[in-house]
Amino acid sequence: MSCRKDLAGQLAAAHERLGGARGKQYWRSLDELAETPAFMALVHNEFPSQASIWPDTLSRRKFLSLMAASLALGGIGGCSVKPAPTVNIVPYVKPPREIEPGEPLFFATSLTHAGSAVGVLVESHMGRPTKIEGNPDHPASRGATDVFGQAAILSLYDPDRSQTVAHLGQTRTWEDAEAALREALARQRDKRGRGLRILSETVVSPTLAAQRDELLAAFPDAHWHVYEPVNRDSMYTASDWAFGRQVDTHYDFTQADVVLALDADFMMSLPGHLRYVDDFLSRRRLRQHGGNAAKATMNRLYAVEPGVSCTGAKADHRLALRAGQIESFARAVATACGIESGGSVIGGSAAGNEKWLEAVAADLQAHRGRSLVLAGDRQPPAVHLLAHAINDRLGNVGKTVHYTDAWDAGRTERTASLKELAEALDRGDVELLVILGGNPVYNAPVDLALTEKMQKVPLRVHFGPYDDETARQCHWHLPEAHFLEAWSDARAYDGTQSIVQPLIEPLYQGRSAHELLTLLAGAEPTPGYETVRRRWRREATTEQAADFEAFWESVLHDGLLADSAQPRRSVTLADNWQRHLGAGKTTAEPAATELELVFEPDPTIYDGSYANNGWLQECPKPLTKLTWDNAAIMSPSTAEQLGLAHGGYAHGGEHGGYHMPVVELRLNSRSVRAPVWIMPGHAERSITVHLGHGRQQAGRVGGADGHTVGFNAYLLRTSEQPWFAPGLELVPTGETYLLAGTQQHHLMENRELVRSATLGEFRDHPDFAAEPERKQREEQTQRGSLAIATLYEGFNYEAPKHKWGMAIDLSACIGCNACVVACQAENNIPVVGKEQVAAGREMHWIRIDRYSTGTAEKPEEFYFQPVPCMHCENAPCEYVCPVEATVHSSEGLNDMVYNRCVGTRFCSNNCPYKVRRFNFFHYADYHTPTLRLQYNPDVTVRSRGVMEKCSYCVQRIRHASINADTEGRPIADGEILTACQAACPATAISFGDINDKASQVHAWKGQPLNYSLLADVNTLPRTTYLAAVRNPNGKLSEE
Amino acid sequence: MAKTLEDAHRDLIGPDYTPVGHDFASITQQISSLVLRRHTHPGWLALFSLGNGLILMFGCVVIYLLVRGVGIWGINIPVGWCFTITDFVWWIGIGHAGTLISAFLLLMHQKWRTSINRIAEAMTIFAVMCAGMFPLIHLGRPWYFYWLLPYPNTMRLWPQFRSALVWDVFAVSTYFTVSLLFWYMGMVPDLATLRDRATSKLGRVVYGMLALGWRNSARHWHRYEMAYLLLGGLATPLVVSVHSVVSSDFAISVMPGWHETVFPPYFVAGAIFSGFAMVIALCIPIRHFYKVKDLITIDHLDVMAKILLATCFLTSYGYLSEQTMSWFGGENVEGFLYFNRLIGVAQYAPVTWAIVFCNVLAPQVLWFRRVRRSEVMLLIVSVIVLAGMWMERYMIIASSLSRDYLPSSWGIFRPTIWDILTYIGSLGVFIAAFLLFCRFLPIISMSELRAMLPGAHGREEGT
Amino acid sequence: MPQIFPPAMNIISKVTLFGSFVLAAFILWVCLILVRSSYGTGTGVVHVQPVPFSHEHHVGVLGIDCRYCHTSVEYSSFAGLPPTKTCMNCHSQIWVGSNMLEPVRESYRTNRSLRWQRVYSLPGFTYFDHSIHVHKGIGCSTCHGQIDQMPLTFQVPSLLMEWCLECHRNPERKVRPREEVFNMKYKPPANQLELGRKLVKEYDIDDPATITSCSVCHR
Amino acid sequence: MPQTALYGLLAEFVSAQQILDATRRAAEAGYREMDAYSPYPVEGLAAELGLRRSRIPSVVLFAGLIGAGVGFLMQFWSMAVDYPFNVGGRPYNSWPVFIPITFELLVLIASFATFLSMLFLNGLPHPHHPLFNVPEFSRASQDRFFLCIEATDPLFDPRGTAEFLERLGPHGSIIEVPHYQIVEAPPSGGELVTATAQGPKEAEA
Repeated sequence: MSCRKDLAGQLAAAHERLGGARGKQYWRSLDELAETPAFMALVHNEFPSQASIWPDTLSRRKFLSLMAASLALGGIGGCSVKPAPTVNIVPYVKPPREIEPGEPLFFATSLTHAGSAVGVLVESHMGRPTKIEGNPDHPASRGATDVFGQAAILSLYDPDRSQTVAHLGQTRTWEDAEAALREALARQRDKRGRGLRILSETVVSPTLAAQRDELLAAFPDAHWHVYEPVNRDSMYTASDWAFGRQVDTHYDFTQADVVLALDADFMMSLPGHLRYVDDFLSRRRLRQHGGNAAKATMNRLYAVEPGVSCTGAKADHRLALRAGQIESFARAVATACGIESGGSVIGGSAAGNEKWLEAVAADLQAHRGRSLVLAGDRQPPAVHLLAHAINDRLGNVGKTVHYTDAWDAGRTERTASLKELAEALDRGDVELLVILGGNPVYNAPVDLALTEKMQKVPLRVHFGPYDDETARQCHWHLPEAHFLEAWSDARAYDGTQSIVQPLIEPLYQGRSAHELLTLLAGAEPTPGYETVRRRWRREATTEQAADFEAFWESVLHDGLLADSAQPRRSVTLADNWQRHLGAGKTTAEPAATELELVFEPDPTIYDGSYANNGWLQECPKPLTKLTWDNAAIMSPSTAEQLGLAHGGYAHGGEHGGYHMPVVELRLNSRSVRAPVWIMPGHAERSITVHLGHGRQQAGRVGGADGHTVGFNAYLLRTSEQPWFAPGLELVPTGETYLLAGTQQHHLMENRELVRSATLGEFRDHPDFAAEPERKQREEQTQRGSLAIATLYEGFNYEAPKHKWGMAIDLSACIGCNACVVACQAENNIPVVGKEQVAAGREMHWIRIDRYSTGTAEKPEEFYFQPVPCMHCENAPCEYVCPVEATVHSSEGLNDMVYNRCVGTRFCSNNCPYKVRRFNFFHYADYHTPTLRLQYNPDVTVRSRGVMEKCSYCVQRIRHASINADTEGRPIADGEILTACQAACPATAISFGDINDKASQVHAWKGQPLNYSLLADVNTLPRTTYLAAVRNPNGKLSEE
Repeated sequence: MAKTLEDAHRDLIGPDYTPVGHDFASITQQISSLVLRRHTHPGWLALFSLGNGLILMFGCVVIYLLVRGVGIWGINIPVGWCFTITDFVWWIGIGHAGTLISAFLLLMHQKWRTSINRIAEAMTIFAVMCAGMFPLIHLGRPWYFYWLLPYPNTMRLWPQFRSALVWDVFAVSTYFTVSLLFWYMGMVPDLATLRDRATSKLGRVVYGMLALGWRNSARHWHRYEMAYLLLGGLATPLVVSVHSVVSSDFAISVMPGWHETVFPPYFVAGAIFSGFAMVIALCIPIRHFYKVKDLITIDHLDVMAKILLATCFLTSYGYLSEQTMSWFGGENVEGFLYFNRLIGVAQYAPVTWAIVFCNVLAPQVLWFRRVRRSEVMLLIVSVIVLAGMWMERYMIIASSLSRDYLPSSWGIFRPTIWDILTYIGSLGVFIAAFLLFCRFLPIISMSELRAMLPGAHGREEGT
Repeated sequence: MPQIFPPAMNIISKVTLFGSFVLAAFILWVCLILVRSSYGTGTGVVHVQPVPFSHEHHVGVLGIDCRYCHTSVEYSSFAGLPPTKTCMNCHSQIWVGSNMLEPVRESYRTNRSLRWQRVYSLPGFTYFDHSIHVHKGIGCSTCHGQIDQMPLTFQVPSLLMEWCLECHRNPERKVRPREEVFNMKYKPPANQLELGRKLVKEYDIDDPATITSCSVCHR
Repeated sequence: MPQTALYGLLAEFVSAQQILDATRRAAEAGYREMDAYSPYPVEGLAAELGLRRSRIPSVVLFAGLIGAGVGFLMQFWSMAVDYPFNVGGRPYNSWPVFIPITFELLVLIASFATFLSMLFLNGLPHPHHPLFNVPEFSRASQDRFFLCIEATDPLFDPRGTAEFLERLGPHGSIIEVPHYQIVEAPPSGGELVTATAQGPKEAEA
């Protein structure tokens, strides 16, 4: 769009100014700029002016200078002590349209994760993208985002992204690369591309798919392989077996009363999970029943899984089975549902769960057509097949389960495709290998020995965002542009066509895949914009084409093409489907004694592609609360048996560092060393490891030149057993390794922190949550105790216009951490690194506490409790501050004034919720120019020795109230969304004006479920919680 | 062994704090010569350079602190305070004995204060000096400390007077000033003596300046005594208030293990406890090296030991009441904390039991007269008590914070080398300062001793 | 010979002893004055600008409205600084030859921005919003002084927090009718307080307690 | 030798009892402008000199009240009047928490008042004084007691007063205290010379 074009011009000019230098040089010159005396003085200024907070150099005025094409860090003088500072201020030469200085703009685009697109809105401050929100109109988002979406903005500014074309490590230009490629392609064209192989990740972009087909048309004998380490092979195999065609399975949780998840973490990992969470919870939100508890209904979720996933943690009943046992469990369910599936009992170590099984089967059958069985991508095809069969038998198909033609059908078998390539490489008949994205050298199945085989290829080209392990194995490395820098399009999980539009000119030399493909196709390199637009024009229906410009603008505005989802297709179960359950096609039940190794994509850095993202590395894993590492995760009793136990998980568990024993994991003659982590609730004799760690060439954050983060679990992963494997040997090494976790203690020590009840109990006593306080008050009045007496009269918050408050629904929270990262992005929260986290100094303003009931050895239920600042009306932090650095605003905000803080830390000591965070060191990054571009100009960047904490996103409150005021209208409810609230896929957070009787937060706080955390400390928190309610099966719960 | 004549005499007429076998001249001679003698004892030099070495190290630590930030210490969230505040409370506590001895015992007309009050007051001054440093450096950015002082700034902001930290600023600075006045005022007549006996020009000028032209006029003595008494009267409640204020750094909070009404008396008792331990620990070597056993007699040590024992019980009562309250209070969080203190092996239980040994059990040996009159034993006991009281403050601060309301944020404190060096450095400051005092000022009040001699106030003619 | 000091010492010593208190007070007073001086605040300092732009000429003489250049002052926190294009609107016709304006033309030619020296610079932790002040009837001249009479622009108020508070504590003293906001000639009427109270009510300006809350300006 | 050169006559005594008796008899003899000097406060000596109870206590009380008042008002004004903040829901005037500082300031101001008023009333600091011209007098801060009848006393008469002092049985002879130190002995200044000459001898004795 025009404004961006103008900015493009500006930045182009910037590059000009830097002596036409780009890439590495460009960076050198930036560093030089960063070494200007003013800057150094500032960075090392130990005695700055009013406060040692660096005046946020990325504020509006600061950014002007940047946009105006000067990267000389103007305005830095703003912090010299005396005399009064002089600051540069730099206007545009020609004002770009649409940009209103100081006011943020939002653009709709989409980001691709795990093979499908999620629509997002990107906040741009004068051409500088700073924050990603979900796109409410997008079916895969509905306004929500996950940690990956929130953290994507950081990777845009990642200084470690590859900045230049490189040949054998030497800096080159695109022209050189083009020349080399043309020459090689010319040779291939003669032999119809026999020697040409292309390896890409899942092709999500229709335009790219079209370009692919054109390319293959031009080179008939060339091959295009697709590989991703985290793939859905077994699902597609199963759909082949079941229906004789490749279909995508979609679930409609809004229609399901009973859900059985077979190792399927649909809340966190399935494509479309954001949507699924919303749908699933739409059947559980008791708050929508208002006071009428008697009528309250909920769906019921059964989960069977080896490790503890968010889905399992939210389940009403969770059964911990080893991954290898789940198939036989599925068979048993099928049999119980009257399906001839062979093997009607749960064998081996799963014995003793018959009661559970019967209850589930009964419940499923009692809800024919309103039940749902899902199989996880980690499970073998047989389990998916059984799931299809059960859904079919229960008449769920077409009601809770829908099928669509697989997007890009026929190209879905990832591992097989890579195998082919490996063989071709081995045969040596590959002459030109182009790797489009992905990092196969790092994450390909180890048994394929891809790296060695690659060496036989005379010309290897890698196109990707990072100069990573794969790039190091290729002759040419071509930098790929970030999705916020390039034009493209993508398909959502349901096939909805979404647009990907850039918000900023590429910071480095990156180009988009589209541009590269035009090059491969031999055409003159055309801008991605043209390619994408051309295809959309081609695909446009007649009425769209009639006024294409308008159509195009609307697509850009919405970020998607409405109703472009794949059409549903009715499929019938092949009558001979059972034969696929025969021997060979199924996994053998692991022997009771042997250990099982289970692979899992990392909850925060996924398959390793996010390894260089500090926010994600430091984001605690939802259940283990580990940061900066992966580990061999096992249950307490398994650890006990292996002699690896430590008391940390149960009593006196510390948040911070823990020295854990290191073991060697041996699986068919391969081995890695891994620290142990103990996770109550994990299946016995089963050990989960997260993929994606141990990167060698990720970057300064994720591991490079010798230092790695965690261990590389891919080294044990084969194409035969991609997800779990029995026969694991575990050898203690006697060493220990420091792991940094933000929470270890699992139990609540019978303090009513998370208050919970079953649906039944809730129906009988809707106000159970307030019970403890009521009892206390009664006792006090009986004893005539003075506990309520005070010398002081309270403040009146009804008088001021607003009374800000927050309510958090614990029934809804799935513990996904989206709020944590969103807050980090919004509020310029620094990354402190593993050592500091281990020292108990992480900086997250909102954290998600994870508790379990029962015993640590045998936990029953898991609960998540997001804890931001409570903004207490009787704030204990305030009256102990000697300098009024934290006081109450008249609207009830617990203000934190960084520039007044002298750092006594008394407030944090006296905070019962421990939500305050302290800059023990100089955490904020003032050195890396690109990272400073990411900072939110409306939030002060805190410096050393200053306390900070959740502010209820006061910058958003101020912005909204000023806008409302200037427009002479009241602030509408929902006009202010805090960052955490906006990101939450579960809509578990509500924020607003409690004085506004019509506001959502007022309604929530009116719920009988509403209670205050640590109410007996009489802090009168403004953040309250809605108690968690579960819907267990009576048959199972009575024992 | 055969009793010395002195012992026999004491057995007959009970403890006697008057300097035996002295007259005006000899007292003057003995004490002032300690200051006025030309040569300096090598032992003094050795100790002094040790102190300065520690100060040097302390300086380096502080500079590193200012450059890097408070992160160099082991503190974290939840334990935002630890060693520095522990040291602060410990030093302040030690400071209390001095003023108490001089002021409170003055009001009580206790004779035995006379020989030791000067030493005790000096100790107070230096202890409070050391204490005062810690709140400053624990900020990590001490150059903002002045924001805690009320002055008309351009932000129109004032200190937040509800915060116990601001109370500290006023309490500690007042305490320091008043102690200093008291100490100096008590010293003026002795300074006059030194002025008159000094042989070097420099000595005469310096002591002359400090003596303010004191000439022992009866009219001056008249007002002087009144003023001294009044200062004592003001200082006594001050002592009590200061540690009560310090204790409210914790008592006004809502943290389990901090939020306790017993704290003020409990802290004051502990303060006197550690203070007397320090006085004893200082008196014993001084008796030796300065050969003033006849002025600071064994009876002085004996009576101080008795006070040590008494305050030991006050302190123990504090421990007891804390535990009982936590058990019978029925406060879940509180109860957990105290139980955890006793059994949390991975955390603070070892410290707890060490405290019980040092502060409750060890002093019990003072029941025995033989122990009270044995310098070695006394020295050992008082050092144990000093260590114990440091650990007590450490325990109160660290363990309470590490086990507060939300189990999710529990975390223990692990000291770093910098924590320890900071503490040791402050010891250096104290040692050096105290040695300077011993060398250049009269360590025992001559004028007051004179007043205690037989016939000092007439009668007993013809001795 | 015991007598150590000359008679004069009696006076000297007394004076030093009792005078030290006075001295301390005096030093404090000097510091307080210094931080408020123009040395500390930069008040009245004229910065060297790439082009000696005269508000006196453009506003005072030519009577150009503030909003012609500071376009976003009414709806953005940032008043806006005129892009070179705005200058060239006129200066492509008039004064085309003047050397004084060469930097402007050069900027326009080369597409490189003019680098002005900021005159009013607040510390970064202070968030000021023009739109709301303009909207609530605070005139330009209230903070920027008689800028229409400034050949070269300089900072008029101290920009110290105490200065902000003067107005935030009693807005009625400074608020003026909205239509007068951009009027440089505006003089507060005799009944300013009375008018002020009326306008405060009319413009719905929050009570002092609210607009002196920290988070209003510091985030 | 002019009268003005004489500050007073000084008699030296060795015991507290002697100085007490001497002072009493001098007072009975009607001398008022006199002062006794002792190396420590001798009980009753002030009474013999007819000193009234000192005014210091009232000064201190007054100062203390000032301190407390200033202390409380400072806190009240800054917390409740000048920039009232809602701090943890506490009222602007949270008087109970203002008490500690009020008390501390009471003590601080009162203590200063005590010390300074003592100095002021005693006319200290006063490093130069005629008495310091007398070598013997240096023992006033060590082991000797002195009675000095000053020249300004109406009954003072150099010869008569000297004789009167002699009758009190001083240790050694009566010493004339000159206003100004005589550096070298004038030809006809017998007394003074002896006075200064005696000094060392006495000291050695």
